[in-house]
Amino acid sequence: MTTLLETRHLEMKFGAVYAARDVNITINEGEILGVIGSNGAGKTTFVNMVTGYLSPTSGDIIYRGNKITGKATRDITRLGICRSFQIPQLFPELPVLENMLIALTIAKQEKPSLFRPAIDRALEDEAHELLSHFDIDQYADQLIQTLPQGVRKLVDIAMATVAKPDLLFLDEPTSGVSADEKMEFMRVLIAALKTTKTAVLFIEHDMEIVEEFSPRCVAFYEGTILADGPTDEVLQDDKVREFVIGSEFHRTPTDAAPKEGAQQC
Amino acid sequence: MTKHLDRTEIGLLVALPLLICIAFVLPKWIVNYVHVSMGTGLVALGVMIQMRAGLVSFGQGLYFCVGGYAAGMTGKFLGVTDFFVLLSAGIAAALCLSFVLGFLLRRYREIFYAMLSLAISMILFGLLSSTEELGSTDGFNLPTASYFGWSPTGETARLTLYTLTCFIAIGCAIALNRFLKSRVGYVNEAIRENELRVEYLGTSAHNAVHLTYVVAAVVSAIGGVLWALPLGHVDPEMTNWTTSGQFVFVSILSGTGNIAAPLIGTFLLEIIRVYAVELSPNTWQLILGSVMLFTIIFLPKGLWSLITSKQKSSKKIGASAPKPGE
Amino acid sequence: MTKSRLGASFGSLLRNSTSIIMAAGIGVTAAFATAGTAQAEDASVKIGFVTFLSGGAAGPFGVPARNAAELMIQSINSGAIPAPYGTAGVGGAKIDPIFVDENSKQKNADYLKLVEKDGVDMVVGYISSGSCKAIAPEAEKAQKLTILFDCGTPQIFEDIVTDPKYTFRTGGHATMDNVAAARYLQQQDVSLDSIAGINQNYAWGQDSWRDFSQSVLQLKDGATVSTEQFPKIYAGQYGSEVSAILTSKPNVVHSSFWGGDMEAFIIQGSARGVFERSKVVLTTGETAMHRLGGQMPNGTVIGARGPHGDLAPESELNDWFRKAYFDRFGTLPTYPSYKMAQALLGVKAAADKAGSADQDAIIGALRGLEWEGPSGKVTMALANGHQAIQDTAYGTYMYDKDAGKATLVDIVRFPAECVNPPAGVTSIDWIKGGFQGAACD
Amino acid sequence: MLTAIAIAVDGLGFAAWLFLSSVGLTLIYGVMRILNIAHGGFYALGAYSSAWAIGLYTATGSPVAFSFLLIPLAALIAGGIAGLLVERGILKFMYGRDEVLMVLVTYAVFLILEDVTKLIWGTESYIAWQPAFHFGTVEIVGIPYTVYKFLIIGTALLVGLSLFLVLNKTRVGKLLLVVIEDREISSALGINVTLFFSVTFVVGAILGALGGAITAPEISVSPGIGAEIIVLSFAVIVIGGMGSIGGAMIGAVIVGFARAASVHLYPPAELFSIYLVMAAVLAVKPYGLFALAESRKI
Repeated sequence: MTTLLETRHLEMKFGAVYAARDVNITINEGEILGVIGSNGAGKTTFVNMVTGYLSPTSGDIIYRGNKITGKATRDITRLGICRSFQIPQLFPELPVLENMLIALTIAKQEKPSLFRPAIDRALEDEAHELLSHFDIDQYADQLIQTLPQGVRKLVDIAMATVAKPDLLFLDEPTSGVSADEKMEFMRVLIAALKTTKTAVLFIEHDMEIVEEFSPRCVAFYEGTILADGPTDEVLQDDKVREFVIGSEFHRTPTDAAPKEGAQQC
Repeated sequence: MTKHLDRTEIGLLVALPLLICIAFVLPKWIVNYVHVSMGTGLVALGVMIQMRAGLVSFGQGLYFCVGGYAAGMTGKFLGVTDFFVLLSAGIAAALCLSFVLGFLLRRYREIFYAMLSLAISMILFGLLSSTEELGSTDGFNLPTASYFGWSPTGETARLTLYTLTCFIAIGCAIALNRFLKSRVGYVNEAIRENELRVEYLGTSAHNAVHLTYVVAAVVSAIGGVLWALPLGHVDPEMTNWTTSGQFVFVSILSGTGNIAAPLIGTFLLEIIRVYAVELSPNTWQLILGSVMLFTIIFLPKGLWSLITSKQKSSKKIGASAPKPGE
Repeated sequence: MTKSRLGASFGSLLRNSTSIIMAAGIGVTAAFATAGTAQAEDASVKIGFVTFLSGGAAGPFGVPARNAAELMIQSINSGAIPAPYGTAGVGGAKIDPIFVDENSKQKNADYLKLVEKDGVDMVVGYISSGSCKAIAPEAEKAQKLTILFDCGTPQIFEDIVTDPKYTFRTGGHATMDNVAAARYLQQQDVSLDSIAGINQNYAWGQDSWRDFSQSVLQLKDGATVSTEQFPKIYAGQYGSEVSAILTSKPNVVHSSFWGGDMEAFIIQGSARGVFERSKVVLTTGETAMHRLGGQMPNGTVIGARGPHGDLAPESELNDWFRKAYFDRFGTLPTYPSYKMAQALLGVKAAADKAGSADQDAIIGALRGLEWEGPSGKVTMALANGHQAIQDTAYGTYMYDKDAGKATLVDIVRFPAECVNPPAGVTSIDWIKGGFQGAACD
Repeated sequence: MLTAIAIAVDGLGFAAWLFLSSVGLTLIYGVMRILNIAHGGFYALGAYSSAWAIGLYTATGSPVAFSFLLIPLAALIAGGIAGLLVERGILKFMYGRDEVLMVLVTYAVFLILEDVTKLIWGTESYIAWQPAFHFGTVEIVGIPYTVYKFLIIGTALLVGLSLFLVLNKTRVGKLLLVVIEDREISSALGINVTLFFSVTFVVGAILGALGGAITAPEISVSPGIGAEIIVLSFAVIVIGGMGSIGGAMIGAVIVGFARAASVHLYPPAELFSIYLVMAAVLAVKPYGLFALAESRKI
């Protein structure tokens, strides 16, 4: 298997607080990887750093053998790393279809013309097809702001896939999706993503989903990696059981620290 | 195929001969308001395309003024009277200035974009107001335009200029309609809605804003030239914040839904003002303010929404999928 | 498919345009309606009056001018003015006025609307020099008699319209205000060693200061400029400027401030002793003297942009005008009122002379005309008989505390030929050339 | 040295007036996110009513000392009534609308207020110099300054301090800070946001009127003064950071000193000194000196 992404000693400091410390993760092509950890453990910070939203205090991010540390978000996207968001980042006053069309227009790296219509029949068909993949084509004409959270999550993820990324980060894809729909939701999602050879890293709080969909799992705690390995082993790890899975139900004071709280949402 | 011309563009093309015809049908004074409204309307268009990206320029008068002054100075100091040279001078000046200033402004959003554009336009206002060579606040007069060596006078000159203005204004409107539907146009919509996502989709919001700023500047400068030539006069009031403010108000009142809206809105507002002044020369601002207030309360999406809401209801019956961007 | 889409587009376009076309239609019908009524009456002459009715220039200039217009129209129509203006109407026709706010972004379009839609026979107005510069060529193009009654820039007939046919200006231009101010100070033996200026940073202020300072430099060898302040128009707060003037210790402070700016400067300057430490000359001070009363420091040199207001010579006409104005509006007329009255009397004199209110008749008679206004003789001497010249005067302010009355003392009159450049010479060349050809008794 | 002292005193005097004239604007923006152009209208109303009241009062020949009371009183009544009418009568129906649209609404209100002012007081200017002259002058390095100027500086400090204390030391103030921080959360917490909006708007209007009322004795109150103050106070609060009271104070001081310096050192630049400063500050600090913290999106 070829290494797609590798981080070396990644560190992120907000004032005196470490949001990430010595984070070393390797992701291979086509791999599916679940990330667990309590709120404020540094999961989103990790994604933010790799996708260029945050510049790490120190450490390196290597993508396909090239250093991408500190590059702009848009450049990283063009290299084939995309992401979805915990809170969907969409164009709320526009219909779903137009959201997708904008994403598609931007993703086409053709020479842009100032005065040629960017959108034609073919592009619309492509957008509808993408929406069908995620089973949300019936919402195509509705405004984002009128949609339920679950559909928004799917649109958000669908938008992240239009550029046909090699590596896709999903930040809590099932948050906001009701408990009994979560499994079905993930099934649709993973099925849609499996059609391509995309490597997927998803952040998840529900251990059942992690067990079901990802063969490998990484556990974060207070900015560091607690465990990294096959999912069943990680979930059995004592430290993981104590600090991650256990703490899902009672927040420690550090978790409520405002800096990190703001970081999460 | 209609693939290349959307409804708005067909409408504009149909409007062109009608617009030219009214010069022969309607009384001269109304034609005159139509004429100057095309100039200021283009500036409102410039404001409107920036508004599509969520950016409100409170200093668009800057390019209105740059266009007018560049044309005027070309006439005054180089003795050129050719319409197309004067127009090119206005465009070139706006292009250069906006390209440079764009590097600064593209970093700003919301009220800060508004205030910074205002500050820059007011600096120009200050500079022009204290330049006696350019007539200070009184400004200076422009020559009567000639066309490739042909120098019409009197009524012929007026009609020639009017016809050309119609062509250029409609041409600009169609070009801008295309611009709004181009890739950059869609990126702008996306910037207005969620700039973070735009960056994550892999394109530079800064570049799109910069480009839009330049396009808006050029169209405003064209407006400035087209406004100044029939008037034969420019003064720094063109870049004063009150002038820029009016452009913003026209764009909001007309609505950003359609490219024709600001052009029509400019003219309508002008006519409302004329009648308000006639009705009550001492308190016309009160009437204008009330009209604006009622428009905003009852038509928050601008006057154009009167038209689109009608369309939507009729469309429901046809049950065709709404085309995006129309 | 193409066709049907096109058809649909047309249909919707037409439907959608209905409201717009209707709105425009209403406008057009209204336009024709008013134009029709205007043509029906022929014993009247319709005059468009354009002055500031809103904004900062309305209070000191626009409204007093409009008031004077209203008074004069009524008096002319009823024949209530003393001789030689005792006949009713202008050339037998009654004046039918229409007032327009000069505070507009589309001055030219508004002008054309007056001419085309309202069908006025002439336009009287324009206070700001910027307006005049824009309107003068428009008037020539529209071939409509247009009388500029107040604006001050000398450029109108020097650069803008060098061969006027339809444009007249019945007031003197600003050069004479400042030349006369300099001459007055010299005659009153005020030291001119060091002068300071505080003028608004726009054409009027810049021109005024340039004319005044250049005149002083001509009149007094070795005069120096201690500070030149150019605050923004309508700034209102002059604390820093007053400090700068006080620290530079000039003998004379010149200001062409007008309206609220001037009054604010008088209050802030007098409170801090500017008027005691230096001789202050206010070229438009007359508009404020009755309003400020005791608040205007004694000894201030005051002008009225011509021999208007308290500087006007005594005459039956002047007495009538002051009384009629005071009776009607409760205040004494200031120079904008005088200038408006002067313009309308000029029109009346010309029309009466020609015996007709016809445009060509008035133009023919007004060219080179000499008539008596409330402030004395006016002659259309310059620019082919299209630009008036007039004597001017300056005086020194004195407030009679017991009577509670403001007066002017040491009034000096300057003949028109003394403070105006001769025909064909631009103002600034004339001043810098040492006032060649000035005839000052 | 003389010039430096003069610049300092003049700058401070100008800054005090600027602060009083713009603090209401920044308060309203901070709490309601409305860039209130009608602020200029409130300023003019305050100036007119104070000049008018002082004129009526001094005409009776009563002691001038009491006329000082008329200034805050005029601001309170004029600003209070107008603010309440505008908020209850118009803005109330507009909350939640687009920020830009609100600018337009307040512009329309401003146009209406301009003409209403003209209908009430006419186009003649009003002069009420008595308070400005009452205490005479003090000399600083040989330049006389009116004592009234220092009263304005004192008032500005007092207003700034009171606002600081109210916002930071009282319960209501702290709740208001919560509203400023996050409107949605505060209404979820059961804070009556609508009431806060009403009160803030009226207080902002009164402060705007106070700016006009307190400077009325120094100037000639005439039509158009409201329009002048709008852009000036926008510049001040943009420099300081929109919505920040402390920022408005710093912004006022910066603009005040910049203007005084240009008057003393290079007068022709006075016309655009303020905009130059604004452009310079924004080029370095894009969101003003004390921008309100934006909560992170992701």
